[in-house]
Amino acid sequence: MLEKWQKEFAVFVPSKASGVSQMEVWDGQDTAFLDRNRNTAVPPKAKFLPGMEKMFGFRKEEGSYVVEPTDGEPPKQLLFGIHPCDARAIGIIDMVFKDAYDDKYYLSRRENTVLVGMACTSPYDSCFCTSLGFGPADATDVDIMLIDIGDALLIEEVTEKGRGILAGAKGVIEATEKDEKEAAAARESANAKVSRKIDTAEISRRLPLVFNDREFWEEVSAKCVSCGICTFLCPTCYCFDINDEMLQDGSGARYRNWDCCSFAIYTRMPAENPREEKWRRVRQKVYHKYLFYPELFNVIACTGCGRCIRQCPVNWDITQTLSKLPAGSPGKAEEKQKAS
Amino acid sequence: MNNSEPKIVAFCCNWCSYAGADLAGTSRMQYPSNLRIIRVMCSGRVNPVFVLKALRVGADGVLVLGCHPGDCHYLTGNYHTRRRLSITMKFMEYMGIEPERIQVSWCSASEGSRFAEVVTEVTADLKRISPNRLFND
Amino acid sequence: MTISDISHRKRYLPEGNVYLPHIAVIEKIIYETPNVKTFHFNFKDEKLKEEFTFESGQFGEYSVLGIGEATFCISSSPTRRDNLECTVARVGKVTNALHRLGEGAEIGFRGPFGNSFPLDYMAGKNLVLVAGGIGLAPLRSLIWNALDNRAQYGSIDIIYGARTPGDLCFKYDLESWEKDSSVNMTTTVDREAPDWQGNVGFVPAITEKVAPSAKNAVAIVCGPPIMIRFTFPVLEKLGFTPAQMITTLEKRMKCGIGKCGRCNIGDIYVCRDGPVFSYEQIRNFSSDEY
Amino acid sequence: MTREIEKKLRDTVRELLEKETIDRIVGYEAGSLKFSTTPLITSNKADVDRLVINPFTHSNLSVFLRDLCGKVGIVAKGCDARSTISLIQDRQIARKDVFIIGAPCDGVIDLAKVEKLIGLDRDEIDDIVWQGEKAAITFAGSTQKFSAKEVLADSCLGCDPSDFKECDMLIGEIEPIVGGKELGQDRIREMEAMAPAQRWEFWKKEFSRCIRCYGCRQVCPACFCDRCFVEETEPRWISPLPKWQDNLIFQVVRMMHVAGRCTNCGECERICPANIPLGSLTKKMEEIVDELFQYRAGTDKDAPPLMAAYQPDELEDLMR
Repeated sequence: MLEKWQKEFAVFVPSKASGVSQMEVWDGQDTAFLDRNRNTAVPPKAKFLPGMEKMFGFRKEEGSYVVEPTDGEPPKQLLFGIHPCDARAIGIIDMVFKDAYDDKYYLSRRENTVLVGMACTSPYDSCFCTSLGFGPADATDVDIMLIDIGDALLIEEVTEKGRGILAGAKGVIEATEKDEKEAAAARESANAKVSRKIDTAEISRRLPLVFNDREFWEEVSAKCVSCGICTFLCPTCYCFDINDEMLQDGSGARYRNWDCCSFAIYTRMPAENPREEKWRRVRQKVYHKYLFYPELFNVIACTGCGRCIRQCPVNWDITQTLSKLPAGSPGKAEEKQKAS
Repeated sequence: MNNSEPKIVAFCCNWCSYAGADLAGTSRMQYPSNLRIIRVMCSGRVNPVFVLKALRVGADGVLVLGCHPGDCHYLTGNYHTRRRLSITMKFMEYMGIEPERIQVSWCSASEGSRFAEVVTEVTADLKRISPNRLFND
Repeated sequence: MTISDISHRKRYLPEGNVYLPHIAVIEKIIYETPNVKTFHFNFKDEKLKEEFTFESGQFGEYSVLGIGEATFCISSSPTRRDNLECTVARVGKVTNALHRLGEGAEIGFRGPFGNSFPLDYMAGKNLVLVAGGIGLAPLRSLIWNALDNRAQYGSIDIIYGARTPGDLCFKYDLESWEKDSSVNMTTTVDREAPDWQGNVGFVPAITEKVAPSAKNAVAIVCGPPIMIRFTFPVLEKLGFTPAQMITTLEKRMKCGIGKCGRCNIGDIYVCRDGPVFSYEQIRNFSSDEY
Repeated sequence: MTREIEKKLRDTVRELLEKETIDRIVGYEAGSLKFSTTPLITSNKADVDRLVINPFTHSNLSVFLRDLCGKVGIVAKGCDARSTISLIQDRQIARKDVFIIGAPCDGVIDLAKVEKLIGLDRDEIDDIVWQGEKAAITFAGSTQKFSAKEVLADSCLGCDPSDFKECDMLIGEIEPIVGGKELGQDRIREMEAMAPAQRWEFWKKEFSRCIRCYGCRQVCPACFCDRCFVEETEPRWISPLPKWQDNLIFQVVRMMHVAGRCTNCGECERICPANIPLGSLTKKMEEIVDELFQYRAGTDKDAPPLMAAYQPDELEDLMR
């Protein structure tokens, strides 16, 4: 099946070939990812919002600048073995890039991509997706979904696109009732394996109350070292920076690259910086995911993939911070609201 | 051996080696024209990133020239240069850069001939190795 | 009616790929202060030159290609269409590069972005415009806009201050507003200076002294954050309600369209939802990070 | 054994806080994941009972010292104590403001190495304990033993406990490290056996994975500049874009900036999300510094920083 798809798409699969586990072009042989299906370190968002992306080139012609848009459609790609959390995350950041102004770069890549989801059967101990409204084996924002039922893979068609790539595929047989049952069992057992929990309802209730609790934020942020690991590896973090490069001949290009709210320089202006202090940056990160994003798009910008917990140099654990939120202590926010 | 003319970026201190270069020029001494001189107030100003940036943007070699040890206009600047760039040279060799590409030497204001000599030698060194393609994609 | 009621009205919206800059030519450069220049520019593309419109308070993303992009408001008035103007203080990489450019040089422009001053809301009212330093730039667009439609507004009070007489921007405009009998103009500098005959004192203090009436008035405040923070309470004392006070906020921006993430104050993105806000809105922000 | 030491540590720290010898403590507590620890920064005596000492105390806690006010007690492994001394040499903190509590360290276990060794991720391992000189790892229902060299962090293999010279108090004994100084040099020798062009190709490949999260810089106690050279814009020394060329220059220049400060604690390598073998660079830099100047970072609080000192007649053989 992969081989068939390879003719039409650039097929990406989870791989460690480069030295770090991420989505890589399938070499046509390796199928280790089918047997050992653990989530990649670098999230698949990198295939829509690359760490570095050329926006346009420019050159000088007779003393005058000419802007050269990056031409053509991005290549058609198929991402195989996307975990539900990462697929959900793609669905979440779609909203930003569609909001108000279309982001052509992101959306064109997105349109040219087929997502083949793979149920996650061995979540990490840092995973907490079940707290965010879906399980490790649920079909979220994918085109087709695969579930390992022992001797075969059960395929769920989810979208039109998904149906399209299955058409004419050999070796696909109608699922029996037994298969369906096994899939349901697999789903259940996967759900049970996710042991970390957060209470999103309680979090949404408490967050507005503790915004100005500086003491709390200083305490929880104390051990953060302000690196960019959690955000760069977060499947729902989409912030970027824009930078120009120039060659000696006066031509050059503009690129965008990942940026991160943990860096003090991120919001620094000549006169002042609204988030110079570390606790403000940590607070921003938590609030953006759990309060501001829901206010804008009605969905929490976190899918519980656990990467930020796994990869953090100091084990700064967002679930711990969220569960430690002071309960309804009337902070300044409330007073402020009362006052107005 | 290659036939192309190497491009060399030379950081010369204001007080000795830049004056040395001047003297070499006014005395009409012959030396290769491969040099692009950048004057710094003291060789101690040269941060390793200057050297790497020069190589990054296409210099084939970098030559740092300061006053002779003990003669620094700022008394100790070149001692610090010496420590800093010794580490740079050793470390870059470990990374895989040819040792010829980063060189440090001393030259006083009165040593026009020495200046010409050093430049000639460094140019010859760099002609012996291939042009800098280290940072090509 | 408050600002938030005014939806994005029909206006020129960049089409196609909003990240692509339009090439514009710098036609004239005015030295405002040792650190500030005003650039008069026009699009190279004749069609765009014709079609482009904006409103007072909107901003653009200006690039020096190969160096980068920076955000400034458009400091000219939409009623004067000869060219566009932006006023730039030299503070960083891009602004330094801009200052190095000469007349005839080309820059990139993306925009216009953001909301604008609520002209409908201000119509028929007295305008109190309080500005400090380069903060006069967005207000200048509004002032000329109002002066060109003078009949639509009541009295116009301008209170403008800078650190020293040399730091006053738009001296040519200040002169003409001073001469204009329909404008009540007050200029001040922070400290005594040789040859300075005018007011001395910080903008909030001078505002208190001038004491513009709050009756049927709108106050628009723009300047360094510290000035804004001290001016609001003064205006409140003078009887202005938070809804009557308007400002424009400045944040580090990259994309200009609410995607790159850095200009948020709570769930507000200054580039997309602002930069013009009423004090009432700001006061209700969940964040104190404005 | 560990439990006993933990008790001693907790009692000691409690006493120090009670007597107000220190205002706050920076130590380790159990992390939220298997085999993890996390920094515990507190001035509250009640939190003291959470302090732990185990083979997973990876972080170099001295990175927090510059930001903390008052007199700070730090639970320090050998390398952390040296980093602390190095900060004192650089006048980043004052000796009187820090109370170094030396913790016994047999080396920290490198979980990435363990994962590679057994082909499982850390959360799938049941237990890791020292049994004599061997690490007993229980996974998938059975226990296997591995030598110290196989499981210890590379930076620990080259650790010389005699470099650990200054602390205010020692909890337990300094035990000789398992392994030896030369063990840590293996991969440097391997690298040097390659031709220069091959080495360059190697680093080119490694640095093409770098995502510029600056994790290495942020966890490094020696990287204390308020403004890093990569953030300079006038002039812009390197591009902020994650191109391998600029990634490489960033790291190389960072190495040079921390020469004589870096104690080879191994944090940058451990936390690198792109798995770039930075330890090979820190180790080499340590070796160069040792060879050229017979200098070991953070061994003498009264010595001037390496790059601020000089000998009138040194290194002339390296000059043209």
